[in-house]
Amino acid sequence: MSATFTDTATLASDGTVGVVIEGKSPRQLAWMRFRRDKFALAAAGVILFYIFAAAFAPVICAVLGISPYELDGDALNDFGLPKGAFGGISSEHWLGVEPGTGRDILARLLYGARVSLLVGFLGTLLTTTIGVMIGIFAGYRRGKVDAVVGRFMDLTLAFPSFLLIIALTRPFTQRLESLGVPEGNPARLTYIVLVLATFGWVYVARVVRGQTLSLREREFVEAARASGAGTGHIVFKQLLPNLWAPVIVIVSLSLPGYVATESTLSFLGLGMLPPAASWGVMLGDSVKYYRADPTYLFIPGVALIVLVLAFNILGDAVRDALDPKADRQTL
Amino acid sequence: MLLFVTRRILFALALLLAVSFFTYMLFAMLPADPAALTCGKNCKPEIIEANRVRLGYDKPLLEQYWLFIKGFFVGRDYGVGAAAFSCPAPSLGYSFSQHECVTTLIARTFPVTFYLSLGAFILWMTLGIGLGTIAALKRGRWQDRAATTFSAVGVSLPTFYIGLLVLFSFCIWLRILPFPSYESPFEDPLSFLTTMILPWTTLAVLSAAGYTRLTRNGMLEAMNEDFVRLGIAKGLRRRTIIRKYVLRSALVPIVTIAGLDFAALLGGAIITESVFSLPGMGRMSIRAVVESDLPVLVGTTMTAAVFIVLANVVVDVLYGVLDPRVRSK
Amino acid sequence: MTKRRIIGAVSFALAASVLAAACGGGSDSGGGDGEAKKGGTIRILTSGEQIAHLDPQRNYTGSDLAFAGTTMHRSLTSYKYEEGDAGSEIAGDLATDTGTASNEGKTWAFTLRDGITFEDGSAITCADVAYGVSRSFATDVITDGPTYAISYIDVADYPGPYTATAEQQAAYDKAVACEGNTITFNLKNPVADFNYTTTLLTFSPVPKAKDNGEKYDMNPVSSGPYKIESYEVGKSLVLVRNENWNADSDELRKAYADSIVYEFGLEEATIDERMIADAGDDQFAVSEGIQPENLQTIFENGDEALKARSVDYYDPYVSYTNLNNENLSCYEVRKAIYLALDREALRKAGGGPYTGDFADGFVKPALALDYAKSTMPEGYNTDGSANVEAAKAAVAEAETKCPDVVARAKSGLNFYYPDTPTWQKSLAIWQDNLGAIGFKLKPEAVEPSQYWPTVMNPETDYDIARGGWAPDWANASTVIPELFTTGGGFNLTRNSKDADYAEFEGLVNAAKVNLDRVAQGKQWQELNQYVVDRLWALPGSFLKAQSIWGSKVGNTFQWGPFGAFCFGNLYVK
Amino acid sequence: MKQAALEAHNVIKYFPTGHSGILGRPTNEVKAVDGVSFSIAHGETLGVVGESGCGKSTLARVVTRLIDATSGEILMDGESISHLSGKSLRIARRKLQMIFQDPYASLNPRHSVGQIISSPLSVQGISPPQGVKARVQELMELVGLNPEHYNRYPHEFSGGQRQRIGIARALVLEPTVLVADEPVSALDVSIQAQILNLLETLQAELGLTYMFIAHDLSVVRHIADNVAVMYLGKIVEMGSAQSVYTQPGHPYTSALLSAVPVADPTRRGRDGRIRLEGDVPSPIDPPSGCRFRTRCWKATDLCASTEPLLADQGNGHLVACHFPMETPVTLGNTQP
Amino acid sequence: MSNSPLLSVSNLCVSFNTPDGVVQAVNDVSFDLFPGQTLGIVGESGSGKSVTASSLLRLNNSVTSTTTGSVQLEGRDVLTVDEPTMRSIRGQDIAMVFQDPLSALNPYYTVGDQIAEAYIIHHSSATKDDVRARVLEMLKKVGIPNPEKRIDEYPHQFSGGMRQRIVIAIALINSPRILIADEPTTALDVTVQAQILDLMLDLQRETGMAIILITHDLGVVAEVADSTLVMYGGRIVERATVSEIFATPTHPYSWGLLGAVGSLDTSTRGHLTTIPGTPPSLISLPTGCSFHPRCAYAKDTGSRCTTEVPELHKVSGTSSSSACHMSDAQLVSLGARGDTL
Repeated sequence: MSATFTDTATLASDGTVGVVIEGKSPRQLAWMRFRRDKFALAAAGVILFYIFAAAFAPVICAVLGISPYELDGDALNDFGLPKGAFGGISSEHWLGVEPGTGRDILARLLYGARVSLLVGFLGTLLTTTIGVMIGIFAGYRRGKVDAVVGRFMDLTLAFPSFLLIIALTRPFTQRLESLGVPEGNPARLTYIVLVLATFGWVYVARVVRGQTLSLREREFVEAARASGAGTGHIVFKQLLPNLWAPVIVIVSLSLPGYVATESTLSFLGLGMLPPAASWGVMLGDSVKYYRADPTYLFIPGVALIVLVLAFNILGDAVRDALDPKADRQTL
Repeated sequence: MLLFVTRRILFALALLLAVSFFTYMLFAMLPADPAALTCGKNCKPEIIEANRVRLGYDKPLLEQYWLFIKGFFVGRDYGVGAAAFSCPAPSLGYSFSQHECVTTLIARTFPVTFYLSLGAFILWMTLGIGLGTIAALKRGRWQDRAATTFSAVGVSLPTFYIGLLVLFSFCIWLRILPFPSYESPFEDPLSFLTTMILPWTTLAVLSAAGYTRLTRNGMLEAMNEDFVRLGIAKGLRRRTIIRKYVLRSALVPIVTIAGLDFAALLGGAIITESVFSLPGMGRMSIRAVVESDLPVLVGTTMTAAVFIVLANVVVDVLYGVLDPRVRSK
Repeated sequence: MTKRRIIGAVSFALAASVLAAACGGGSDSGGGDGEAKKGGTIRILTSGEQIAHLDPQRNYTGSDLAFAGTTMHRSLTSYKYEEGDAGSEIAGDLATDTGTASNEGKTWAFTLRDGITFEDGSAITCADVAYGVSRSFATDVITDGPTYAISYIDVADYPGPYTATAEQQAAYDKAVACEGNTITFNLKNPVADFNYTTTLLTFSPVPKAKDNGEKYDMNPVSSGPYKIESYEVGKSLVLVRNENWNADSDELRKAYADSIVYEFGLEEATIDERMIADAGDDQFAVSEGIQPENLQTIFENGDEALKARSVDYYDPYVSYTNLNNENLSCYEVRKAIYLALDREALRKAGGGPYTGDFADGFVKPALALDYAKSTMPEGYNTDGSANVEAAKAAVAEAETKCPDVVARAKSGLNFYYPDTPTWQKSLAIWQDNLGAIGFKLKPEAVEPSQYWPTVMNPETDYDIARGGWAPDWANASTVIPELFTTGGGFNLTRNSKDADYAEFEGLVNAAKVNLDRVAQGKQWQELNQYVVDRLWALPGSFLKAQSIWGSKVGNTFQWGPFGAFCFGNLYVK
Repeated sequence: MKQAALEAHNVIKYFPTGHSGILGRPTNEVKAVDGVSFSIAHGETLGVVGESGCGKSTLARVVTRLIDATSGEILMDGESISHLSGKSLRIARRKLQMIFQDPYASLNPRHSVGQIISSPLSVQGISPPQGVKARVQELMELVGLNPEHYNRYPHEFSGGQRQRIGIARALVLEPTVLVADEPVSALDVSIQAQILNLLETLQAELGLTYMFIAHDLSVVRHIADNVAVMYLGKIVEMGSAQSVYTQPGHPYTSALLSAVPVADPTRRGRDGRIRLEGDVPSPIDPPSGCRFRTRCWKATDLCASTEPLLADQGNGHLVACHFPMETPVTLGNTQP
Repeated sequence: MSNSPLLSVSNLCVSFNTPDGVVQAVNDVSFDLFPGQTLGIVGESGSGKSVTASSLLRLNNSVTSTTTGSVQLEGRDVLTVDEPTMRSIRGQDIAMVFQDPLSALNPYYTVGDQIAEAYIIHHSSATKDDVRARVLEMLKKVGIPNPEKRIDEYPHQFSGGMRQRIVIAIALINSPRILIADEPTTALDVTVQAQILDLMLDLQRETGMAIILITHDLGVVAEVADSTLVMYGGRIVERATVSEIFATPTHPYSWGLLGAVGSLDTSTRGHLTTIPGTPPSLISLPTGCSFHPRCAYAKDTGSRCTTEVPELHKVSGTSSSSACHMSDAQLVSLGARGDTL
């Protein structure tokens, strides 16, 4: 064989065009496509900004001289409502103060972002990890394992999850505390994350299982088995890298959902305990001030919308970047 | 097909039995003491103990569960002497905080939840599929962006926030609608509509989002199918192709998810019912949580589970009806 | 959860002149302009899911008593349906007068009126009243109601009518005897004001044939001008006219409205907004309690019409903070906590001055005979601000006297609070204030409805728990013993191991049997000071409450004894 | 007869199917491979042809132990590998590798070429003396890839090149037997030829033994020494390529051969073309007796009642037919 | 064969805008199709043959693709007529059969409905019974056994070959004058392929329609086509009658293709000729003749092959046309040699 080959381009057998860019890994390719989407870049920027703000909340607050816990009765009138227009926005309190206590809203928003993002990220991480593991296992093993996992999923899905989450908050938080989780918010947070994962993994597992079922039929999995690979190698080395695309999409869509769930629990008084701030606590509290202090209502809502929107846009963009369908028929 | 349905139903029954067992055990492990709760404020240990015996909470857990299951089929008696009363089958227990058999309570609150869910379902399917279709047909254009952004915003906000904003906006600020005050649609249709339109909208905005996305992606997927090309090649009108070819195949998976979502709603429109003061099952169950009213909690959980499981069966069967490939298997 | 529901007992507020229990016919007064007229529907908006109890023997909170008593259940006696001081006077209701005491107050007799009927038209007999009272002995079924009948009536081991043996029933029938139209109560001890006790609906009649125990709560038989048309928990209670109610037999109830609708399960914010908006049917509505965030809108936004539809008044309650004296067995530590509190900030979190006035004890000034201004601990700032210096000094003193208690306070005090938004904010203030003197809090959030059962459980290890109390009638005998003796129904201070407790209990018992009302009042004043001096509990506020009503509702005065509307006499303008 | 490199004895593979009944137990079996025996000598190529659903791909997977046979024995160099598991199976796999049909699906899109080709080494825990990278690059060179493309990803290669990657991966463990399952059917005509030539060159250079599966008769004709024709899970004819193609004994083989379009318009409309009616029956419920009888123009009652066994027609050319085409029937010889 | 073409394609160019650049899928393609003719278009993946076919029915994505040139169908330019006219052309004048018969059928409707649908669009006045009768007739014609029963079955209940028969029934129910068959047998087994090809030829004989057969299989062309277009890199590189292209191919690419096809008759072990390299990217086609990087003769013509796109021209001495810079004589002599590479 002396022929030389030119690596320029190929046409896939179905006639769609796939172009080859020299020396790019699939990840780099996705990144290139992603970079072209300005909306997505903006969304990523917003999310990074939030993460940054949350991570450095203590530093930012120290620089601005504000604190999420410091009471400022002087900023409130006799009724406990902020003095001045727009919820007491002033040079001292950039986003105004909380009615009733006079705590700084910006500081609470920053600290609240830590809780909300923590719940979102941890919940997503745990849910996704469990879901992916079980999903891959069920999909790869098929047969009896799959059947057992399937029944278990049916059982999990048959419970009205939200009702149970609410009903079990207090007892399970106490149980966690008795198991040694630090009392108060660490236990609450642990509970929320655990319970989200308890009911959430099924949705991830279903998607991953489906993907795995089709992936495992791909010949590269057979090729690995033919070379003597065991289940561990196939699951972690062969299947897992190919599941990132669907998993990332699930993550980007479920993370905002977890942030919203935290806030709903807080609205019901089952979220973070005072004096800790979370967006949910703020949203739940602020709704009452619809008339008396609309600024307070507006700020955490907007913060949440912007974050969630950013995640959605990012999720879509990442999916598009990972899984480009070059030419869609347009009717 | 008949065999398939039978098998499916049998499995569903087994599943429900399992759910009832787990639910009962889970709630039995809660620290709340039902005997103490029925005892009221000025309660003494003797009375608590007497109550415990009277209500059967002194018995081993498994026996309690057996009584619960038995009660479902043959009814159950409560109280002693002149104050005795019974909850006829299918009994799910008796709520001492609401002074009613749980079955009666559910029978009363369920229709509200059902109408809420049904209306919201119709609205969100219309909205979701409509927007999804527009987004798919105008892929990449502003209509697409607008529809997907709307869906993202909708799905991102907590129910209570949207609900209260909508409520305040329409009932206080704009004064377009009166405050919600639930009436049965058969007694006062107008009041029913003006009360339900906001909760419907709230739930629809929340759920439509996902369906916009599903419809859009499903349609885009379907547009790539060869049979769509063949449809065009036949000389079919664009509208016909979209309806019979693209939407039809995009809708099959949507129907299944929608069925499950609808069922989930029947068991869990908790926040919406609270915000809009609807006397439905969701609000009753959250109240049961607050009051540790275990019989009601078990009852509503079981009812919700029944609908979720039932929806699973219906969806499976429906899948067969909608997709001939599944039907003949 | 409204404040009202957290606080938990029947209330009674009293003006100085009340004790002269003059009888007299009711006269229409107060609550609006124009003549009262018949017809229309009155609506009551509430966040509650139901009336706690409609069963007369189980009904025991201020507003519920006011509602059920004025519409459905007649008792032997009643407070007059009057605004102001007159409203605290009692009158015969089912009974022709306010009863006759004999045997040094150990026997009380009431004669029933003619023409009194149940909603089915059958006459109310003495036996029906006696049966009703007997039900309250069945404490396993008839829960939550007042237990005065049990503690007063001279019968032993009577388990209530459902499970009583023939002998037990016979013993009861002897203690509560019927003779024609006259019902006679034989009491264990003299009770001078037993006819105030009989205003409680415990003394309402129940037809034995219709009694179905636990379930009676949902369908009690009316003896008043209204009966239940429909009752759906979480939705509404609709009362319509009871055609068999004989107006001639009732001097109190006017029954202006054709129907009264209780709307349950509304969001608190929604209620306020509906009341402020005053649109449609809400013009005929009343609502008790205004959210703190709306007080400014209603009272100080210059909208006079709105302000005129609302009221800000002292309700019968006193709020205070219970300290677990077994854990905090050191006066200096308790004092340090009290002085460190920024009570002004706490009040702001609850809505500012509209929350109430800083209390100097546990007896409200309204109980004029029993109230005297207390001497507060040294360093107490009357303006409500914290005195951190004095508090720190107290801590320093405590370090030498009781270092282990200080150590406990520094490592964390168990702070049990009802998990409501207002309390979440209050907690933040507590933590901040105590932090200033080096004390720490371990917050324990408790589901509001579970709050009292939780803290009243002897196994709950709280250091700090909240409290609120109102007298059952105008005597501090329904306050001081209830709150601070071991026999009291609401003692959360766990003070029985305090060195001074035995002495205190002796003084209380002496006061209780003192039949000289003025001298007794003096004793209550001293006992109040006794508690303040030891800070077994920390006084909070003499509470205020606010209510609002629609522009087309008349007779909207706040009825003193209950701190609530006189619901049955509300009318549509 | 010298020791065969790869042998199969009466291999059977049934897949359970048709879940029904209340408990959903399988009620039927797909008889995908139903009693197949063959042997391949060292350095030779057995071509297996048949239409879709005849069981040839299942056979390839059973032979390579990717799926377990229901019964039957697979032997390599005379030693059974049917009952190996764990480590011994892993070691046995070094000698028996596979090339797959779809060059798009058989390479993990997330792995670089280097990773893909070296993966069997790491799985087997082998470290080649010259180093992994050098070994991989050596192989890349061998199969006609630019060794500098070590770090590239599959999507950067054309179909033919990908198939070369797949071949390199199969060779990295230095196997003696390669099972190739339709290795060129997804490729363009001009590329097919390149790959076939490469496989032939490799066989010559490395002394490999091939089991070559294809549905395209002309491809098999090109590469195989011996040919087995499968129909509904059974081998119906087997013999040297020359003999099977020029003197097909089984009516099905004849039909198959005559259905292949010939790139010669002058032979259009040639006589004696056999056109089969209908479709292949379901392997769940194959016809009784001779499985081909439902489509066979020669079938008689005998075919329905008695299953014809593979019989030697001379020169080791085996045919399973009661009425073989124009060749004398020699009875007595059953399966090899 | 009549003299006036039924369909006349000239200078057809189709390009697609993709995120990665413009893909020139079809470049300057011209050909005529006569009534009753079977035209085979041969090429490998990405040669532009399928895009050419779908352009004739305007099936390409109207947003991302640009089509120029003209496709004349009896005086109407298919590329520019309005949408209603186009709809009436589709199915009635030009019908199409796709490669994968399973995905080409809508899984949710019975095959009867799908065939009927194609008929009703163009026969709106037909009664229900008429339609059903016509569908049954069609099913019979394409060789579906037991059509009365199978008319109400769904696509998945049919085997691959039967499905392709149904697709053909859909295509032919309106008796179109042109049938475009895009790799109609690629997904089918060889024995079924033979059945389908026979069926198409039978139906052609019956109706006199013209067929454009897109395929990568020279064998299929040899079996059924009258004339052939060979496409490479979006262009036609050779046009010839079937007998000529197999006897005397006149383009180096055609030589390669023919050489690469194995034969059943003789073993070719070790002798299979190949075309080196891989097909080019349609985004960045090689300059000049797009085949030149793989062509053994490109060096012989100096730099022309790398700079100048060869015109498709008639090769003297044959009736074929070729797009190669080599002289006609060279082409003829090399082509006639058979074994050319």
